[in-house]
Amino acid sequence: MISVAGRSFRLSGEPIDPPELKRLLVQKDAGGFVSFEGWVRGNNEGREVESLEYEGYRELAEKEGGTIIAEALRNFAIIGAECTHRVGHLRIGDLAVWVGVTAEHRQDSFAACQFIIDQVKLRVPIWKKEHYIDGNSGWIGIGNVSDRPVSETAEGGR
Amino acid sequence: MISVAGRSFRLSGEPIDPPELKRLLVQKDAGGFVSFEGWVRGNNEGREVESLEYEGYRELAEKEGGTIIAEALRNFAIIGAECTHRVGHLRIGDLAVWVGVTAEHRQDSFAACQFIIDQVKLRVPIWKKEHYIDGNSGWIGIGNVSDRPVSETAEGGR
Amino acid sequence: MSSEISVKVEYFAVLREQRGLSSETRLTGCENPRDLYHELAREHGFRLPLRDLKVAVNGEFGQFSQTLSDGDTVVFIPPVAGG
Amino acid sequence: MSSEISVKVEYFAVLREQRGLSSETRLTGCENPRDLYHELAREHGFRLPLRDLKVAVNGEFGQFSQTLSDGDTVVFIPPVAGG
Repeated sequence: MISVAGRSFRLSGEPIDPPELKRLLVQKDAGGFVSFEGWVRGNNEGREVESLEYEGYRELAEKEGGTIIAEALRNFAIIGAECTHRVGHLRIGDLAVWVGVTAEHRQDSFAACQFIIDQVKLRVPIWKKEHYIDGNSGWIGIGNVSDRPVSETAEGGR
Repeated sequence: MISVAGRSFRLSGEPIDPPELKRLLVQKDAGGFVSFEGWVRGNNEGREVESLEYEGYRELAEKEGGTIIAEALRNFAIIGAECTHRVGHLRIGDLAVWVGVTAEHRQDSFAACQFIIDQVKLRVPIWKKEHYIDGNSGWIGIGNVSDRPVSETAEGGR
Repeated sequence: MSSEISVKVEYFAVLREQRGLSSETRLTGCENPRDLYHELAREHGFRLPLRDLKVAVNGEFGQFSQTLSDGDTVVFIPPVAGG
Repeated sequence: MSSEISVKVEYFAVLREQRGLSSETRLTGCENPRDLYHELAREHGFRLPLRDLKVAVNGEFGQFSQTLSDGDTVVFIPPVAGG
């Protein structure tokens, strides 16, 4: 199991290099490799995005990310899995997150890859602030909370 | 829709170059990119494989592959899709097939990518001959038909 | 023999190896791909049963029962194994 | 005030911006993260409701009701948005 050797989940302040991450997963019994890449989109819910910031709570993010990878290795018939999430300032088209999974058979790689990205988005303490072309900016997932007092009821984060 | 411009399914006698194929899919509304890579494995059903040949019926393979990509674009909320299948002599670890799909949202890219590789394996006229370390070789998917007369019943191909 | 037609047959994979040729053009009295395959199978010892094959005529998937015309190209397609 | 403890609070994302600090060490009479958050929210005008937050104590996810000890590090985690 390749990913045991190093950390299988990382936050990176530098651009993510997919071929380099893929090399960590190469081994001769792997027949199916599935990867997911999340790219920064030029718009979000109708607002034109110019750039964004990802911020992470590194200590807990890498711990929780590692737990997710371990769960994937336990719950799916896969050989290896790696995930790197970018932090810092990103522009449209930049790679925000990369997940790669190898397995003997492709169904397992698809299922595990989807599990990992779903769980990472749900559980890993990483935050995104979008800067819009109109000059506004906002943290994603917290609704319009900056206008409401803490005592009011608000919809939960997604 | 990027893939309309060129052929979105190809057979290639040269090694497949994933970053180059990925570039065909880049565009600013794409937020989720999923790719599948099929690598040549060192063993198949317990037999140690040394190398293999892929042979394709190019005219029909590219037509049927193009039909599959068109079906994916019609049936899933995706932006673009590309697939290249290698033909010729391959060694362990070589890339046999690459599928890449972009969408606004990741669920659609996963579903469409899996659809494309499933259908390619099922429908596209490409054949694989494995060369084993013990010196034997065989075409995959045809059972042991070389020992049976045509009139006998045989199990269908997978 | 006035009903004979000339068809081009292309061979791939296990059939190419068993035939020892990638393609041939031949005169045949067969009216459809089914009869043509049985004729070729008898001649060359092909052992793949028809039900494991598909057929393409002139670069499109076709039917084993469709009528062949002079000048058609026929390909018998063994079980595929891409990916 | 003999029951006061010293805790380190680290701030991220919207809370870091609203607090204007990445971290601070403070003396507090609060016994658990729930009370501590309400204390900080009153002081600094945080508007995220508690139910939208998670809490980490000493680098592990924790409970809002758990008892804090002198020297603990507490992080209030706004809704995450990775990917």
